[in-house]
Amino acid sequence: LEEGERTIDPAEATNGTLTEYDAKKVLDQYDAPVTPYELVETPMEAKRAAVEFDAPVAMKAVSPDIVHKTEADAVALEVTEDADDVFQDLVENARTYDPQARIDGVLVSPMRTDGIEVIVGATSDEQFGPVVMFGLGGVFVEVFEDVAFRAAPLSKSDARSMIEEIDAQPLLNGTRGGSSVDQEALVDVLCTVSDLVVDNPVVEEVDLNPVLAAEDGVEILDASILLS
Amino acid sequence: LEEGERTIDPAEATNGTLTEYDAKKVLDQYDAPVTPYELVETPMEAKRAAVEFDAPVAMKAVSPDIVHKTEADAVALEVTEDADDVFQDLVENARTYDPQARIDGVLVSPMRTDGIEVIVGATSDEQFGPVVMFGLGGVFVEVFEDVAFRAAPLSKSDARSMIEEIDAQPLLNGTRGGSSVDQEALVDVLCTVSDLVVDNPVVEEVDLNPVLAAEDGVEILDASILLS
Amino acid sequence: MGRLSDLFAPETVAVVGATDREGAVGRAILENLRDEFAGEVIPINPNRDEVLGLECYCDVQAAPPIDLAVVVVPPTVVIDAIEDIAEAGTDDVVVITAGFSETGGEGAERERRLRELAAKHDLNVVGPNSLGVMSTPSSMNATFGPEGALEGSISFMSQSGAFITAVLDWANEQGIGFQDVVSLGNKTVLDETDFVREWGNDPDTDVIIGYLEDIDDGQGFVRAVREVTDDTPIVLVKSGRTDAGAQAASSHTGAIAGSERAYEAGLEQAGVVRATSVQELFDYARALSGLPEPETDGVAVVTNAGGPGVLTTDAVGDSSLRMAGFTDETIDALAEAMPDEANVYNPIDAIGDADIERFREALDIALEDPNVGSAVVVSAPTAVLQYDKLAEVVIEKREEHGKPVVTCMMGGDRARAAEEVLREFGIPNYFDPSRAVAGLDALARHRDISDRPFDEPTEF
Amino acid sequence: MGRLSDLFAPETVAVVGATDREGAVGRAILENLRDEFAGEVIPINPNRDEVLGLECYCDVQAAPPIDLAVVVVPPTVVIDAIEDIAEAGTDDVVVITAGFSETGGEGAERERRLRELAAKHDLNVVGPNSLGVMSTPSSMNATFGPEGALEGSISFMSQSGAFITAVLDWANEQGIGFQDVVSLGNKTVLDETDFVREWGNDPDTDVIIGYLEDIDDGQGFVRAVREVTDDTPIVLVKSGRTDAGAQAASSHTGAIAGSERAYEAGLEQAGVVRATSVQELFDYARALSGLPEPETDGVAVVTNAGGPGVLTTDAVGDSSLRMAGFTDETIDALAEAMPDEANVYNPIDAIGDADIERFREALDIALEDPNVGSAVVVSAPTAVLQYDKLAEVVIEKREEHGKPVVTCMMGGDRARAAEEVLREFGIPNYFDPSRAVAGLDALARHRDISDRPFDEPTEF
Ligand SMILES: CC(C)(COP(=O)(O)OP(=O)(O)OC[C@H]1O[C@@H](n2cnc3c(N)ncnc32)[C@H](O)[C@@H]1OP(=O)(O)O)[C@@H](O)C(=O)NCCC(=O)NCCS
Ligand SMILES: CC(C)(COP(=O)(O)OP(=O)(O)OC[C@H]1O[C@@H](n2cnc3c(N)ncnc32)[C@H](O)[C@@H]1OP(=O)(O)O)[C@@H](O)C(=O)NCCC(=O)NCCS
Ligand SMILES: [Ca+2]
Ligand SMILES: [Ca+2]
Repeated sequence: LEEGERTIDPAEATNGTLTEYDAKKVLDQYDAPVTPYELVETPMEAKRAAVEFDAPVAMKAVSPDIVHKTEADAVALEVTEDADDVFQDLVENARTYDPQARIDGVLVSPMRTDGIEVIVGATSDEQFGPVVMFGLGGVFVEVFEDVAFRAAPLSKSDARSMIEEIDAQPLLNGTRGGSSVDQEALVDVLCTVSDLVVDNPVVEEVDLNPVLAAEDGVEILDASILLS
Repeated sequence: LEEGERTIDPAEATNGTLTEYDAKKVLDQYDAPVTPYELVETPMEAKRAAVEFDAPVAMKAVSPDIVHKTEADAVALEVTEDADDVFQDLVENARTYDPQARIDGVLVSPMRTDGIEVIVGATSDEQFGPVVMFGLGGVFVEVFEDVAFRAAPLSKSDARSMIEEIDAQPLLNGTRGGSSVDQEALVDVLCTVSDLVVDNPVVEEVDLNPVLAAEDGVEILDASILLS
Repeated sequence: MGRLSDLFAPETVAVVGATDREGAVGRAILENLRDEFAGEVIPINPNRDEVLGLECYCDVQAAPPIDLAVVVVPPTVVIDAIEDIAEAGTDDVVVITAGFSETGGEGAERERRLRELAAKHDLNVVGPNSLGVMSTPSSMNATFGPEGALEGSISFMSQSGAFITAVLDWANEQGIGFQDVVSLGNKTVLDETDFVREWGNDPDTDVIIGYLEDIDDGQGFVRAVREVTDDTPIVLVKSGRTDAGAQAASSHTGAIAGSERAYEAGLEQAGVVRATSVQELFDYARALSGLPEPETDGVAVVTNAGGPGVLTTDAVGDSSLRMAGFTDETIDALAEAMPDEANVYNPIDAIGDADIERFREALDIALEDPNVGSAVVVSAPTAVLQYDKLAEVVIEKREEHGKPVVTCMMGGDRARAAEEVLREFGIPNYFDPSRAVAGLDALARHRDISDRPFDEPTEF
Repeated sequence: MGRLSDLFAPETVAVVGATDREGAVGRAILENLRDEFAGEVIPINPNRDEVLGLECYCDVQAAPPIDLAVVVVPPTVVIDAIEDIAEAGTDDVVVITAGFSETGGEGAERERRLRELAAKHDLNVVGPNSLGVMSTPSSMNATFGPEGALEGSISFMSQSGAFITAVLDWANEQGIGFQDVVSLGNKTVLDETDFVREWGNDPDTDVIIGYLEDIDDGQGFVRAVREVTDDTPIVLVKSGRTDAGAQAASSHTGAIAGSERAYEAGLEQAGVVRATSVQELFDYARALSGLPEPETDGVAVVTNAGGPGVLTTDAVGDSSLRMAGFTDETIDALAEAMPDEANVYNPIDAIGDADIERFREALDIALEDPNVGSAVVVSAPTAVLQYDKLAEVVIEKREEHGKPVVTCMMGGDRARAAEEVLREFGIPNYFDPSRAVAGLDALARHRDISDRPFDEPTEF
């Protein structure tokens, strides 16, 4: 990847939103630690992917027309067997939710649960341009608004200071008996989001939620990118 | 119960600590909402109690000599069958942990999991006398020290203001989709602890942890009382 | 006046250990009393017949009846001296002498004997290790500090004598006056709870302020404050808030540091308005002693200065108050009265060329609005605005509408004269918008304390 | 001096719209310039031959060469007037006239034309809607405010003209001086980023302070601040912090409110020392302009006043600093030098009868300790302590040890004279212990900003 190269083709986006699959492909270009994923187009492929990923897996229907996948009942977690049947259920649910929806397939990923949920995001500010955001998942962002912001482009020390700034920071240090999560890997994810928004002025919002942070690294479980 | 009547016989306490069973009996005198419990002395009694409580049940060995029951492996949760065997395991573990320990039996209670964990306590302050404490369980008290204190005796409005004071208060209002917990029932528990410490100057510390707060009331799951 | 009337309103004061030795504490106290005190001053000293021109008695027995004895003899003879005083029938004693529990060992034993003596004779003892007491209605300055106090309605207790001297020089310059002042010292007998009760019953004390390092009887203090705070707000700096501070406080007066969490809870429960700095203490006290409490939390801001107006709005956002939303009538009336460029929404920006009449109209319209509970007048100096005239307008409108108004007339010399006029009518002027809003906020906090449903504890 | 040398150090200043009409803005500016300005002042007005005794030119073409033009003609003719100025070869223009984008419609169109004109002729334009500019080395007061500024090393920008007038009167009384002062107005051409760069390059500006309601180009501002902040600390009040304040700010100057979270992040990232009140702004600026930065966070407190000493300790506990733990040598030396009743642990309580010599020794020993990065001297007035002498001791020991020292000499009049002496040596005196500690804290915050590893962003 060339420095400053545009990595998003605005033409790819429908409704101004990249599908989870497209968003993850963009992140791959930055070598971001996205949980392995495969877009499958048939029930049999789903079954094979589930085996290859060493089920349980997470499965989600991918459609440029469906933003709220959970609302559409187009998500299945902890799938251990019959991934082919689940494929069909998800596609059917998506169709029922929006008969006009184009459906690209189903995204299959191994299930992950170990680690602390964090949220990494970016929005665009009138005066400061793109601004990167960091917080812990669950009640911390939603209820306590315990988030840190910095204007992009981010240096590594900016990213580190964001992690230090939030009130919930002690939880990342393994205060509750656990061990400290890999904070340098988090720093890299923050810098990746910074690069992504700087390279692509067309990006209005990035939302990596959740990102699972553990002792031995972090993984981006879900991603969405909104274009202006 | 007469107003101001002493409800704790200091002679009952060994090592200055009431057993969980004795602590719960004291709370019963104040009509506090303690989860039902029974002290059983034989495996067969344990089995019967588990059935009567509509298993799963929680089982804990009761000994005036063992303060740290979990450390002694003297606690079993989610017991659905073979409560008699569990009884024997717990007693054996307690014996192994402290061969000299007097063992009063095993406390059986129905399992409870629904609700938000809160902590209600009291300590004694040099200048203010007994001081009542309130906070949310888990990281809120342990990591964020998000607790409210008031000097006993507590009025109901004191107790209400404690609940309003903590940062995590929104969680009790059902911010995360759930419904608001029964805060008046929490007020009553706080006032009960206040009564208890005012009635019994011999009490050095009270720790009701956890107390489960739900929409339709609260329940005290575990209790310990330390005497001076 | 309450139980301690002989302490704050004695007719005769004896200085036991009075001397004219240059630099002696006993001389400083006698001088301070002699210069101003409305009553009689009686020096006691076995070694002198006359001190500073006053007839001196060898002991209290020989002297005329004494209401208040100020004791300034060395520690070795202090207990005997107090015993003599008690036997002569004087109940009120201020002990200046240091060398009690704060020095440990022998001193602690001395303190124990003082406590016994006081109990036996039912003495009201201030100190030991005290700077003394003052009461302005009789111009009594029974301290050895370099400054007396101006008359006012604030009563002031301090666990540090130096805190009193540090503050009085400044308060005199600012025109802040006091009713009674007491240096609590070691609080062997009389403590903060006694003075809360005393001043709570004193109709001439509008506000009680204090600097405390510890509280002797937490539960008693909570009860006392609860009883008086409705009528007489109590503003306290309780130091030793931080771990470092608590350690420092305990080495300072030998105070046993209770847990800050317990203090915080107790003071909140009692209904104390807590301040964390000297400035806040007086900023709050000035508002509480001169102004009524707001009935609603909506604040109106009236200004000729855009930027300071925005800062005031930020300060309101930070406080427990909120910017008032004006009624349509208010907005129409303002639009009618103000020039086109003015902002008629809150904050009202009457713009830079606002003269006194425009301020008068803006303030009048704002205070008329039922959504407005209080107002801040914020001004920058301009060629068309006389601050002393503005002060008159503020006083007039404040009284007319019966709502609290504070000012933030920014500037140096220019603001001083106006400040004096305002002060006479109980209106504090603050240099900084954030302090002005904090003053109003203290009023609202005290209103909430008074409104609190004080249902009885389940048991007491 | 940087790019804007003709703005702050012009030799000739024209007032376009100069008049002697009583009460006119164009008269006030001319008077302010005429009274003090070291260079030449040229009135421009087609309707007059002479204004206030100065020869008046009908237009800029007819006048001698002009470095800086201050424009105070009505909005309808302002664009033409500036075009004339540009064509006459003058690049630096201050536009006082209001009635631009802040009034919408026609005004916005006028502002667009001004921007075009400036781009075409490469003009440095301050304003429009500005109070003007000042620069003290040449005694230039090209504003219509009622007060000039004292000379000093703080440069000051403000998005509110009233903020400047409100502050100057007070600053003059306090003896706080300035290098340059600029009222930014609508920031059509020159904005905060330009002045950060200008003053960052100006060796005579030690500290930049500002009152801002918005920032035009967030990213550019962050870059500019990062480049200069090591040498030249920047202290800002950014108003509109709260929702209510942001709304008020946008109605005040038509500023578009960005999200406060973004501002907070950007200012933090840039390395701005942020203040939330006028008092903090100057408390921080005074410390940053006169004192070195502490090498370690340990603070020593030296006092003759127990209570205020404890309050200072609390304030240290609240700050990012901490109370220094003394070495054994320090404690031994203090025990040797101080009386038995003194506290030789930190805070050093030299007790009430401490004279100047005891303060000298205590401060000397404390500053010698390697664990001590800075010190606060806290004093209450006593009979044995002269504040002016104490000031001399503080100055001597501060310079000898090269560590920052601030004072909190409490009191009114008594403290004023000492304050003046201290000020000359860059040592701020604060009335309140918490403000004194906040001053030291600002030094440490700026040190941390300078120490920050400014690794380049992964991309820029
Ligand atoms: C009380 C204190 C000031 C006395 O110190 P002092 O003035 O040096 O003591 P002296 O021995 O000179 O005694 C004072 C006078 O009392 C006289 N005196 C002694 N015994 C007496 C008695 N029983 N009755 C009356 N007078 C007596 C002495 O003769 C002396 O007078 P003189 O100078 O005319 O001879 C000193 O002990 C002290 O405690 N200082 C600290 C005070 C302080 O800091 N308080 C806390 C403030 S926050
Ligand atoms: C700029 C402003 C002050 C002019 O108002 P004014 O003084 O009433 O305007 P006038 O029409 O009297 O014009 C001023 C002088 O300029 C003269 N003038 C007009 N056109 C001129 C020109 N092209 N060149 C030079 N002078 C000219 C006028 O003849 C008049 O002088 P006179 O009184 O001797 O006849 C006013 O328009 C304004 O903007 N006021 C607000 C300023 C402000 O608040 N700024 C923000 C501060 S934070
Ligand atoms: Ca009263
Ligand atoms: Ca510089």
